[in-house]
Amino acid sequence: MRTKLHQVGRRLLQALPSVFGVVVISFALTRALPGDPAIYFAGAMADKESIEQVRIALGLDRSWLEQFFIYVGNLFKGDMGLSLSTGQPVLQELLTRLPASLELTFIGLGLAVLLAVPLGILAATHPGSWIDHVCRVLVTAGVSLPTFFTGLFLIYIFYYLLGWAPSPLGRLDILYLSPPTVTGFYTIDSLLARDGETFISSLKQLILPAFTLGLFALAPIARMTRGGMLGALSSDYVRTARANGLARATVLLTYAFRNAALPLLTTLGMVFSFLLGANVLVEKVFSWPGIGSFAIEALVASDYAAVQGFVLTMALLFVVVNLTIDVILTLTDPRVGLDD
Amino acid sequence: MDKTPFLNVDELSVEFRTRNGIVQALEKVSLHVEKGEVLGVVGESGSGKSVTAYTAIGLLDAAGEASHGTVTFDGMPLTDAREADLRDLRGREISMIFQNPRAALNPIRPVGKQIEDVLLRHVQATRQTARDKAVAMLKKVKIVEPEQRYWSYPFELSGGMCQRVMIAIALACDPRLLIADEPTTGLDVTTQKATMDLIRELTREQNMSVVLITHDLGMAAAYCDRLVVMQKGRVVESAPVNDLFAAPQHPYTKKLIAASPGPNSTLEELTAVPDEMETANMAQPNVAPLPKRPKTAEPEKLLEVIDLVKEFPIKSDNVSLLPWRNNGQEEQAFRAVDGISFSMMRGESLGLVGESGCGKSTTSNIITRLMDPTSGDVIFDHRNITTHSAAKFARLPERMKIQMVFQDPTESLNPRYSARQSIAQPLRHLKGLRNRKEIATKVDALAELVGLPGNLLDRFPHQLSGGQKARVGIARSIAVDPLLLVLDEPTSALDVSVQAVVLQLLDQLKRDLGMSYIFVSHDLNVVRLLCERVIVMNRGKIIETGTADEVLNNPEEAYTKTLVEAIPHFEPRTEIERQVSAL
Amino acid sequence: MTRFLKHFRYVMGENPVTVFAFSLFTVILFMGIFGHWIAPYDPLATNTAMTLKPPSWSHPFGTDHLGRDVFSRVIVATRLDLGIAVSAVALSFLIGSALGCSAGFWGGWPDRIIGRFSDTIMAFPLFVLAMGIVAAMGNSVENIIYATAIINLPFYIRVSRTEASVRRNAGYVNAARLSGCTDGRILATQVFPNILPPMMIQISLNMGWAILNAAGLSFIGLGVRPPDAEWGIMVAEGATYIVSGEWWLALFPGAALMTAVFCFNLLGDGLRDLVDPLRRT
Amino acid sequence: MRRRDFLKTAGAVTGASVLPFLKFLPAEAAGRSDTLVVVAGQGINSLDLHRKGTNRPSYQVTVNIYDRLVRFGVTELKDGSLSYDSTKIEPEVAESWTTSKDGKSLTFKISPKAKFWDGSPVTAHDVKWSFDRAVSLGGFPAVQMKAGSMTKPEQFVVVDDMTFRIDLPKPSKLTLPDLAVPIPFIINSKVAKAKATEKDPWATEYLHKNPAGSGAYKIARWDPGQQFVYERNEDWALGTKPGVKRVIVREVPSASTRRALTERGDADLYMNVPAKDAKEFKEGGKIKVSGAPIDNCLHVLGLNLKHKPFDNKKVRQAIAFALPYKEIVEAAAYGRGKPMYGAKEMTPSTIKWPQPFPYDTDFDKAKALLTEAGFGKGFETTLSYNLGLADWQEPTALLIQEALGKIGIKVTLDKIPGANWRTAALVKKSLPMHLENFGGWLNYPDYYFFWAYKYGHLFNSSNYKNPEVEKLVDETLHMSVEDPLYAANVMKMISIAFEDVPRIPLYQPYLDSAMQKSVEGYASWFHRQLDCRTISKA
Repeated sequence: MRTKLHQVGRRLLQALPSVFGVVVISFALTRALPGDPAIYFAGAMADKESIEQVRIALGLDRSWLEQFFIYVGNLFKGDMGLSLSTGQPVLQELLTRLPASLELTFIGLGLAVLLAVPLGILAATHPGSWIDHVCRVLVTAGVSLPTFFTGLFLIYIFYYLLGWAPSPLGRLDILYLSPPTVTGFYTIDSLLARDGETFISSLKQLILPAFTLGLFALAPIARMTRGGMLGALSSDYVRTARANGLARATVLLTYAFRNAALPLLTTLGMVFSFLLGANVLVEKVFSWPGIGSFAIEALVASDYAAVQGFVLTMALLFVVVNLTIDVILTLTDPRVGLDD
Repeated sequence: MDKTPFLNVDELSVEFRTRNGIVQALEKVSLHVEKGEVLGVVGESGSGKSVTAYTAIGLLDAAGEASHGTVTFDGMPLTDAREADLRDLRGREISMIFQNPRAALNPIRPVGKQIEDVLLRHVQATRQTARDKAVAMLKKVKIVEPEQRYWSYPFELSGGMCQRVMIAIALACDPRLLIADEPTTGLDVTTQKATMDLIRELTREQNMSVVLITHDLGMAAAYCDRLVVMQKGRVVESAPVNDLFAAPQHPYTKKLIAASPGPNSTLEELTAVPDEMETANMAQPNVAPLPKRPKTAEPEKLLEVIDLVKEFPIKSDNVSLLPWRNNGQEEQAFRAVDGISFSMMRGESLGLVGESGCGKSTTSNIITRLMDPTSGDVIFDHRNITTHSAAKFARLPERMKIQMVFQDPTESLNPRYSARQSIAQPLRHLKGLRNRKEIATKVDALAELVGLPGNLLDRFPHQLSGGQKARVGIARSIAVDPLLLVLDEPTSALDVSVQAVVLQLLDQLKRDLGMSYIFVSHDLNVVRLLCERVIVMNRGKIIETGTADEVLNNPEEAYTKTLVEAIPHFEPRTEIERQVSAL
Repeated sequence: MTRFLKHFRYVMGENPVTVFAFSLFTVILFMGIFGHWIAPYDPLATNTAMTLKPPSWSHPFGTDHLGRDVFSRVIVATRLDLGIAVSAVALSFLIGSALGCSAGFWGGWPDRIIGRFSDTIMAFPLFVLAMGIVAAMGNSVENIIYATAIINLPFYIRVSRTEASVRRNAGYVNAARLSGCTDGRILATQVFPNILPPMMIQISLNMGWAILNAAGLSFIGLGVRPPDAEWGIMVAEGATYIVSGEWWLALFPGAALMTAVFCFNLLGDGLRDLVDPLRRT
Repeated sequence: MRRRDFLKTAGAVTGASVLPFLKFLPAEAAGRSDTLVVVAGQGINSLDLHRKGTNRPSYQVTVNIYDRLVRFGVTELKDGSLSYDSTKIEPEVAESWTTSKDGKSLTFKISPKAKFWDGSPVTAHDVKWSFDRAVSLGGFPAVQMKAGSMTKPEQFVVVDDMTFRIDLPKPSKLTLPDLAVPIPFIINSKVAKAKATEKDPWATEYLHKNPAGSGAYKIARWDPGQQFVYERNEDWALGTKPGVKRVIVREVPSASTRRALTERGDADLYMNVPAKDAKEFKEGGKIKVSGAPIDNCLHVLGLNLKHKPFDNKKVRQAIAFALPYKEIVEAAAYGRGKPMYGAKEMTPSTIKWPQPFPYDTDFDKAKALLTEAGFGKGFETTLSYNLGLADWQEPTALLIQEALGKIGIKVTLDKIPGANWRTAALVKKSLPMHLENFGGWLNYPDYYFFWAYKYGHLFNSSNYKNPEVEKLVDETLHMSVEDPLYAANVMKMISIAFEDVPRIPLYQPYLDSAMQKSVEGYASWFHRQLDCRTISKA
């Protein structure tokens, strides 16, 4: 266990250079964005003088290098700066918005897993058959549409035409107020507050965006499940299990799927990070108050502090997700830690 | 006992659907096993031994189908049985153990649990007793500290231990029939023997019937009562073991017996019976179109290895969290080659023998300069070739003089290169030939030299048989007339009959071209055929050196002795006598 | 060549989905090459008398808000989309596999640096990185291609790195060393061609992804410049018309886009089988 | 430990934005006769208009929760919809005011009915502090105050608690109307001063999130990026009591979702409807559309004189003759724009502004002018437009591109993201050809010319420089409308604009808002924001 702890620690250290890289690149990238933040910040009709005042106030008159060190210094103090477009500290924005994105992504990923894993197993148990082909075509169709298009179409059909879905207005219907914040996940918070109505409402709001997002994750998960299961099913140990007359379910689940699940877990980590990034468009379509929609607006508005903060948060999340996956892997796979 | 045999396979035919249409894997195969009998099924790869076993217990994969014939077990028909019934039968009545035991165990499940799975499935134990029973089984297969090993994962156990676990799983429910499919392939010779002895001991105890599937005639001879010889999906001969060896009836059996090298056989004997399959489309490797190298009058030192050491760093988990500190003083290293020295003469053949992990392959890789030694020198043809790094060596003229034949002919050929391209590669890069015609002529000549029919030259590796691939590999290695050819287990992936032909080819080439060989192998019997002198290695050190016959017949060191003894021989009579005396 | 054709026929025969994908690809390719001649109208010509007309015989896909013929625009857009997908993927494939192969083959510090580099890119939210790059460099087709190529890089680096490190000590690589090949040559002739089959899957996935990416960029206004016809921007613009009932504006380009992405994604297995020598008879 | 910190911060965030008196929206709000749900594309980013970086949607907060000394009256238009009346100035916090004889000082009598939310009366001290703040903080507020000739705190004098005086360097017709724009709102200075710090003497940090006013509405809740809620101030006595108790303004970035919400009746009011939706709502008949042409506002094509060949008047005129005006009004404005082309005479006959320019689509004339200017073979240029306004600018740009192609001018389109737009178009003024949409808050032609035709001024993105215009604008800007010279000067200005066309007007846009039939009393305002005080629901 000690060595496993060490491994986790080492992974953390290994992630540091990438996080630093992200800080540098995002800094450089946001400086390269067109538009002068001072002009934007000074507001409409500001004259030259007030623009200069703003420039100095924001520290934009200093050299890039100086700005960078100030930025990094502030980061260590937990200060990500102020978002120009929303007027809130970036950190606070991200903290309120992150749970929204995470909740959406989790549910989307959960939906995808629920659908894709059985499909993948089904395909793997009938390789080359029409079932296999149908599964492949189905999940591929899922990734073939731009998410915003799927989202808008779903809204059009299920909200506008049929009226089944609630209005696509973010996390709760207009009439509900957010439950007292504990985790920031409305579904969990409303349950904690024993507020069934809000829970149902927040769940209803989640369905369409989560489905839109999940569609996108079907293909990689199903593909990975299928591949892993095919490998496991043709492996020697499954043959052993079958030769020993173990029940079909035991062979399929305890022997084959558990082994196939390990690489799948890594894929899930990747897919999660990917979805977290990809849901920017879904958030925009569904007026979801997550960090993705925040980032889009920030980027279009050249709101550099917000963009940097967002990118950094995502990078940290990426590291955390991968680390979590690593930890789960080390806990479930006895072999991990021997090689590498 | 009733009249129908215990396990009866009657005119069984199996077909596989493949991309090239339907392939007949078994053609009316009939065999039977009596109670308490050990039946050996021998044959080379592709002969249908395993397919027979798989079909019998219903493990055939989806592409295969039993098209004809029946299999009955204790009177119960298996070919038409429902999958559910078969499932009840497997592990309970009929068990199977496989080759490559480490892969055959679930890598992420403690071995004890895997034994329990079987026990619980066949209601041989309750949840409460399963653990104890599993531990008892581990004990039974002579695993030390069974309580601790119960929680071990396959990767934590050695190959031999894994095979013991496999045996424990297979025998957990006291089945009446055990099918062992090449149970010792991939294990070291000494482990092989221990494993087989264990199987024999346990099955005899229960008076179990055993089907031993093997390609190794020696092993079959040592452990079986009766043998069935299979070839291309057909049973060609079936006889009690001593009859079979004393008077083989079928030509294929004769060829097999002849091709299996024994302690006293000679190269000529190995191929005494011609192989119709290989010869059918293969030219005889008799012409020698290359000019013979004039033999130097006095023997001259070709290679001298001085105090060679190769260390590999061990990746320990105990490194400090700070990356710049983990390369501190206490870095651990594993010495794969631990200060060995030897020399060889021009024209000599030297055998390098040892079990896996003894450092023989590392040594040969250093000599061929594919790897840099940690310390020590290799003097080749009066020049120290270790002064250049492996990466730079490719461009030195010495590169041409040391060539190598690899262990796995499949893996050593670029799957995207045709045979011709593979053989031409050294010609282009080492000899600098550019002219297409010239290269083509040269490649044709080489192919002829190694007995590879010209029409195969444009095929890709996966379209060639194992023997043909081996020939391509050899042709490639001799293309630039090397002085020294390092043969790294060149025949270990080949069937015996093919091995025999390849060995003979190598011998002929050596004589014709005057090359020197370093022959790396785990099989003393094979080494003996080709080499005058043998070096036995163990754990990176040289244990014993001497002429091949000396080492094989009169080993001095204890290790060499066990090594020699572990090789299954087939001298059926003496074997029977031994068994009788044992009883 | 005949051998390739035979192999091609075989691969097709193996998998009906692949046949479907390849026929679709042929159609798309045809449109990409001859689209400008097939299109019944000038894709850029506006006609304010004919705005937002639903599909009819004269305009099978209807007209857009400026009276342009959607059918012609969808057809003509094929070339641009195909161009974006192919060039973005080609770029990242070439650079990524070169970097990844070297990293996997030699190991050591180049490996570490390349590894860190790809980790860093991976740690970015990729779509936002693409947005950032396009926003910073300006929204032109080239920049969309560069941005797409950059965010795809780490995938190629990863795949090729793993595959190359598996093969660095393969028998045939050692054999090539013995044949006097330098490392560079080995990398180019022995390692690289053999990692093509697994890369093919990646390529096909990324082709589709490149188009989706361009579409996403268009949706937030960072896509191809008007008036050029491009599916993504047409869907993005059309999407705002769905609610007002002008469904054809988004549906047809959306269907074209989906077909193309779908086709690229399905193409992967077939492509892999085509370049895999082991599948050759 | 990290987790707990995280939770604490997250809790604090929502806590800060929710004022104590409202924890839950009552469930019966479902009936909603007293609740108005508004959907908007962009959310507010501050509750303080004086703060730097405050965005346009935030202006409405100031309008609804603060009071000013005076306000514009509301009038009914011909089509029955309501609009502000630029000619009518009504009392708000000031119950009356007088102008000195020389016109250089305005004295306001503060109404005793004006009470801040905390119950304290609004005094002249509060007004002075607020006005001082508006001119001191710089940026947009200072600029807007300057338009009313208010630049220094010394100009604001507390005569007594309930009397307030503004001193002007010279009389100006713009001062009084400028007091009715959102900027000079009155803050509860006692509350604000208590929160002021040495570094932040104007309490910008506090007022950014915590309003302290006297207005008809209070902010009940603000979830940045999602919504904010107005709650009626029951004690407000400076006008008719607002008809709606609660207003929820929800941020919905996607325009089609806004439309869907409105059509399905989930939203009561949809401000700033794109022209196409407005037209279709109108045709559909289910949704009420209230809209009027925006005063003093034009959508124009700007030609930058610093870029050749736009320095050539003939080229500009040629382009003005080549623009597809009719198509633009039809396809880009969907008819929701007042045509600004096709006047018969090169000299204006009225001082009405905006008025049609004497140009119409005439390719022959355009071609002839171009040849005359020496560009018979045409030239290449770039037409830039603002991504944020793509809904009308993109189709317009495409139509212009095509039309100019017909007279040999090859146009490349360049879409510029919103943030960069201001920099490129207005501050650096570096775009050769671009679309622009300036509208002046104060409804005087000279005010428009001041911003858009005077060299160096913000909205003169064409770098137009004409000494005569400079002189005319300076003379006219503060001149009373009754002044006999006024009409002549304005006429002169307009005729120069006709002749020189640095800005080619395309049409005068409408401000359209869509609402359920139950919504009454909606008025459109020059600031294009929602003023919920007049609204009621049936």
